[in-house]
Amino acid sequence: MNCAVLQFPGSNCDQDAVKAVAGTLSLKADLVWHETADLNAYDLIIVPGGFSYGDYLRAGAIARFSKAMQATVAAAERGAYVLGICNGFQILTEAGLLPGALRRNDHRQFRCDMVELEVVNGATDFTRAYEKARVTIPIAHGEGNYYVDDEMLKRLEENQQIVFRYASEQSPNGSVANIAGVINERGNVLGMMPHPERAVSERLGSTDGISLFRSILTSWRDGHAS
Amino acid sequence: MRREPTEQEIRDQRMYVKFGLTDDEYARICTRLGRLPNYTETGVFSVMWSEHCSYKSSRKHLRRFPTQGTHVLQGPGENAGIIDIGDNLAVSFKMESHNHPTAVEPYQGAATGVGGIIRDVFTMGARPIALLNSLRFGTLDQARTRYLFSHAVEGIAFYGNCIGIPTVGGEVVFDARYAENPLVNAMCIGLMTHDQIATGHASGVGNPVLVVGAKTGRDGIHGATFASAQDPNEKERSAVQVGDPFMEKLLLEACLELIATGRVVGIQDMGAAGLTSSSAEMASRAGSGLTLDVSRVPCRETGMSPYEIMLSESQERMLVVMKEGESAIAEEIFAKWGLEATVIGRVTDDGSLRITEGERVAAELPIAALVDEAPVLDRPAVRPAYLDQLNVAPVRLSTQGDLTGDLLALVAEPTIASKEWVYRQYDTMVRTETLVRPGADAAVIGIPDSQKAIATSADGNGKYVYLNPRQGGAMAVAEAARNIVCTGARPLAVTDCLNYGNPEKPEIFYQFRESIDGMSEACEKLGTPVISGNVSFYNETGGQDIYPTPIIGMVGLLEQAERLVTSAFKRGEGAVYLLAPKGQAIRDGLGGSAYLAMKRPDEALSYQLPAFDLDAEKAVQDACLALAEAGVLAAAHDISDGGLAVALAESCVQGSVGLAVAVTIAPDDEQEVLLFGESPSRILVQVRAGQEKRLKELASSFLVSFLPLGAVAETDRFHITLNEKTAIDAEVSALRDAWRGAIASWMN
Amino acid sequence: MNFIASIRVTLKESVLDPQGSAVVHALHSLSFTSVSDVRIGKYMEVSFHADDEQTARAQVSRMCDQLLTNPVIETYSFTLAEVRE
Amino acid sequence: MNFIASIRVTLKESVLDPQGSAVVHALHSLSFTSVSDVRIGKYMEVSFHADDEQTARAQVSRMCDQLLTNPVIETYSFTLAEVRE
Ligand SMILES: Nc1ncnc2c1ncn2[C@@H]1O[C@H](COP(=O)(O)OP(=O)(O)O)[C@@H](O)[C@H]1O
Ligand SMILES: [Mg+2]
Repeated sequence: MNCAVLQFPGSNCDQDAVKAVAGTLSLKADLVWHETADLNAYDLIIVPGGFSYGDYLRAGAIARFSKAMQATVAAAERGAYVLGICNGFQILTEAGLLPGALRRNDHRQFRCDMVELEVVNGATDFTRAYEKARVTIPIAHGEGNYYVDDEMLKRLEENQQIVFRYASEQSPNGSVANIAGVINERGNVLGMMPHPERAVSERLGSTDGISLFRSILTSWRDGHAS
Repeated sequence: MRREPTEQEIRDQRMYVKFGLTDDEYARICTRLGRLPNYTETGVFSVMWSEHCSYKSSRKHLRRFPTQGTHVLQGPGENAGIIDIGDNLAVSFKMESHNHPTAVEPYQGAATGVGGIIRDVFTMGARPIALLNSLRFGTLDQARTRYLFSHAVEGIAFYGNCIGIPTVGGEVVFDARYAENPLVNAMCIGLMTHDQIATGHASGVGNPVLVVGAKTGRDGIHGATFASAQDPNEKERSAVQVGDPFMEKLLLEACLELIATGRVVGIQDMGAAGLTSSSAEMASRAGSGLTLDVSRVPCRETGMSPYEIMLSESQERMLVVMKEGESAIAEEIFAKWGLEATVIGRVTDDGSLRITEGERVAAELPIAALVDEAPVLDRPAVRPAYLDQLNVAPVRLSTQGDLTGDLLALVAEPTIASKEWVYRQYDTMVRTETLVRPGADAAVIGIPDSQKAIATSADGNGKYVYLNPRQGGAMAVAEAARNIVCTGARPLAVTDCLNYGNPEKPEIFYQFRESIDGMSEACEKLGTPVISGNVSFYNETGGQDIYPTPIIGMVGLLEQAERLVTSAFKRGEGAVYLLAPKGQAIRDGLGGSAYLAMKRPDEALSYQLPAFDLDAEKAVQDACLALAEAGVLAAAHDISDGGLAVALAESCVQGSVGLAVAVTIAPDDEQEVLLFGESPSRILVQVRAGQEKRLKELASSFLVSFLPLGAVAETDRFHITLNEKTAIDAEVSALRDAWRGAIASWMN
Repeated sequence: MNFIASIRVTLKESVLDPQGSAVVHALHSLSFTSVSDVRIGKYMEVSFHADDEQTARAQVSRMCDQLLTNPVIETYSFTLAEVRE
Repeated sequence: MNFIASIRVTLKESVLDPQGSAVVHALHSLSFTSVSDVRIGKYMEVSFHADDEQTARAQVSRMCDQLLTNPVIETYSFTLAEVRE
C-alpha cells in the first residue's frame, strides 16, 4: 500500500502521521507538498491536522483549492482511501468530499483532551479491526463542532455514515448528534476530529488509534487479493 | 510626509526625553559622537539604551549567576542558551516576559510573547519541541482580571497551537498584587544536533545581510522603550503588535532549512527594537560593522521613514548574514515557503552601523557606543523596613478548626486548584512525544529515536521572595529542581525571567539584588548553571509594585524515558513516605503559606518563611533521584503551595485512589503546620510494591528522613489521623471536584 | 474602476451562534440589560478593480460563493462603493 | 423602542491583518487577480431596547468601547435601525 501524507503551509501533524504509519504498519509514508498535482501512485492519502494557511477565514477553506487537494478529489473518485484528521476533516468538508461543516466549538475555546469515542460503525474499511465499541483517542481543536441539517443527519444515519461519536453525553465541542467522524457514501473517505495518530503507543497514553491504521491496510489487501 | 525634527530642535525642545533618554544620557551621546544626533539616531540610541535592550539596571548583578558547566555549549549572551544532552544532541531554551503588552492587549500581547521566544530558540538552529508559560494575575473576583486572564491564555493557545509546538507546562498564581501588572513569561525549548548550532554573529566583510520573513509595518514602534515605561496604560498604543503564527511556522521551517545548508554566517531574530537591536547586536558580537539600506526593506505600509523602519517591531522577521555570493540560496528556500528574503546591506569592518535610504545616509553610529557603552547603572539598594518587622510564624491559627473543611477550601483556591481550565486549551500532545502532560510536577518530553527524555518545569513564588528575597530566590531554583527530580530526571540548567517593580526604588532594587544572590547560590549548589534569561522591571502601577517575582525555568535529563516517575498514587503499589531533611519533617510554622493567606488574609505578609537549607535540599533531591533511578518509586510529588495535605490530595485525585494516613507528632498542637505548612525541601514518595526493604537500605545512605505516612486505599476516602485522632476525613471525589472545578466556576 | 466591497457574513438563522449568546451574557453582566440578542459574523472589505459596476457585483458574488463563505452554514450580503483616487 | 445595531469592527489601518493577507493570496490563486487588498473584521448585530434613538446610539458606543472592541488595535462603526413588531 502506497501512502501519502499531504503537507500544506501550516500543517503540523504531518510528521506525526508519518510516524504513526511507520509505527503501526511498518510502511514509509511519503510527505507530499501541496503543490503536487499527481497522486496517482497512492492508495491511501492522509490529510493531516494542523492549521493549513493559518486556518484564516475558516479552517480548511483555503487548503481546499491547492493542487494536492484537487488531486485528492480525483484519487477519491478512483477509489483510493482518504483519511482526514482534524484540520484534514475540515478540509475534506470544505472540498465537498464529506457532508457538513465544522463550526467553532460551542464553548468557544480550543480543547485538547483524551476523549472516549463510540465506534458507531465498526464495519467500514477504516474500522473493521476494532474489537471494542469504546475507544480512547485525543482531540485537539478549536473548530470541531460538526454541523449538518436534519435532513442530512437522517441520511447519514440511514446510510450508517456516522463512524465515531463522542461517548460522553456532552460532546466536547457541541457537534450535532455528538458526531466525531463521518464517512462518505462510497466508504473510502473518512474524516474525524480526534487524532488516531496520537494514540499509537502506551507511552502516549492510548493505543486505540492502531486499529484504524491496521483496518485500512487489511481492507486494501482484501481489495487487492484477487 | 511629516517633517522630522532637526538636531537642534531635538536638543532645544529636549525631545529626547520623550524617547526615554535622560539629559545625562543625551549629553553623553553628543560627546561620544562629537555632534548632535539626528532624529533617527536619537531613536536608535534611545531603544539601544533602554532598560529593555541595555539591561542597564541589572547587567552588573546578572554577572553573579553561575553560567559554566561541562555540559553548557552556549551560555547567556546569545538568543538562547544551549546544553549538551549526549549522543551529539543538545537542547536550547530561554524564557522571556511579555508583561506590559499583555496588560494592554492580553490576547495579542501574550501571543506575541510566545512568538518571540520561539524565534529566539529556532534562530539557534534548534527545532522547538515544547513551550511553557508562567502567569500572574489579580484575583478572579475582578471582572478585569478574568478578562486579562482568559484572553492571555487564549492568545498563548492560539500561537502555540497554530505553530504546532506542544505547550506542556507552566504555572498560574492569582494575587491582588498583580491586578494592574499581570505577568506573562513564556519559555521555549528546542532540540538540535551539535553541528546545527547557529549564532547571531555578523562577521566576514562583504557578506550580504538579509531581512527575511514578514514585511515591516509601523507596529510596535518604541515597544522596547515602552516595556520600560512605568505606566503601561499611558504608553503609546501603537506599540502593540499582532502575531501571525502561520507566518512564523513558515519562517521556522525556512530558517531551519536554511541553517541546515551550512551557508549561514549568523542569524538573529528581530525582537524588541527590531532591526536596530538585531543589527547592532550581531555586529557587536562579531566586532564588525554593517551598512544597511532601509529603502530595500520590504514594507507593508507606504512612506515609512528610516526611523520607522529601524524601530518597527513587526513580528515574524529575522536578520540573516549569509556567506558571500550565497544569498540566492536563501531567496530560493524562502520562496518555497512563500516568504521573502531580501538583501538589505553588507558586513563592514569599520565598527559602525551605517543606515542609508538609497544613497542618502540616514544615520551613522559607532556600534560600540550603542552596545558596549550603553549605560551601566549602579542603582542604590536599601533593605526594606518591612523585612525587619516580620514575626516568627505561628504554628496554629484556630483553636478548634474544621481541618477537612479547610482542605476542601484550600484546594479550591485558584492558585492551588487544578490549572486544567488553562492547559486544556493548549495542544499538549502535538509532535507525539509528550510523555507527561501538564498536571504533574514537571512535564516530560521524549527525544525522538532515543531512549532519552527531558523534564521541564517553570516555578516561582513572589510572596516568598517578598518575605525573604535571598531565601525566596534560592527556593525558586530549588522548587524547579525538585519538580524535575520528582520525574526521575537529573536537573541540568536554568533559564530565568526576573519580574520586579520599579528598580529606581532602592527597596525594590534590594529585592532584586538579594534574590539574584539567592538564585545564584542555589544554582551553584544544585549544579544548574543559568544559560539564558530576561529581566522585566517597572511592573508598578500607582506606586504599587508587584511582588519580586523571579521565575525559574529548568530542564533536566532522563537517560531512560521508561524509568520516568509520575505524581499520581497507584493502586497495588506500596506505602507512602515523606522524604524530608533529616529530623525536620515538620518545622517553622505557617509563614508565607497559602493556608495562612486563606485563613488570615490580613496577616499573610506578617511572618517569616520557614527556614531553608541548601545542603538539606540537595540531600533530599539526590535521594529522590537515586530512588527513582533504582526503580524503587511508584510515585513522587513535590510538596509546595498548600503543604503536605494538598500534595497528598493531588496525588490521590490524579491516581483516583483513596488514602489512609496516620502520623504521630509532638507536640500535639502542630497539626496545622504538619498539614498545611510550606516547609521547603520535602517530597512525597510512594514505594513500589515489595520494594520497602530496598527503600530503607537506600535511604540510610542519604542524610534524609523517611517518615512513613500510610497506604493507598481502594476506596473513595481520604483519611488523615494525627496522634490517633481523625484530622481530615473527606471523599476523594469531593476533593477532586473542588480542585478541578474551582477555576472553571469563576470563569463560566 | 476601483471598488471596495463591504461584505457581511453571518451564520444562517438555523445555525446556533454560541459566540453571540456569550456576548449577550457578558453585556448583561456589564449592566447592558436591555440587550436581547447578539449575532456575530464576519465583516470583510475587499478592494479590487473591475470594468464596471455590474462586473464588479458579479465578481464579489463569485468570491463569496467560492471562498469567502461556506454555504452550508453561512449567508452573506454586501454593498459596493466605487473608489476614486 | 427596539433597535438593531449593525456593528462593523476592523483592525486599525496600521495593524497587521494576517487573515486579510492570506485571503488576498487565496483569491489571487483562484484568479481573482484584480483584488488588491482584503481586511477582515467582525460583524455584529445587537438587538436591544432604548428609550430613544439618541440613547440607543450612546449605548452602542459604550458597548463597543467597553466590551465589543479593543480600542488599542480595533476601530468600529455602526448603523442603527428601529425595529417595529
Ligand atoms: N499556565 C500553564 N500552562 C500550562 N500548564 C500549566 C500552567 N499552569 C499550571 N500548569 C500545570 O499544572 C500543573 C501544576 O502546576 P503547579 O501548581 O505550578 O505545580 P507545582 O506546584 O508542582 O509546580 C503542572 O503540571 C503545570 O505544568
Ligand atoms: Mg510541584
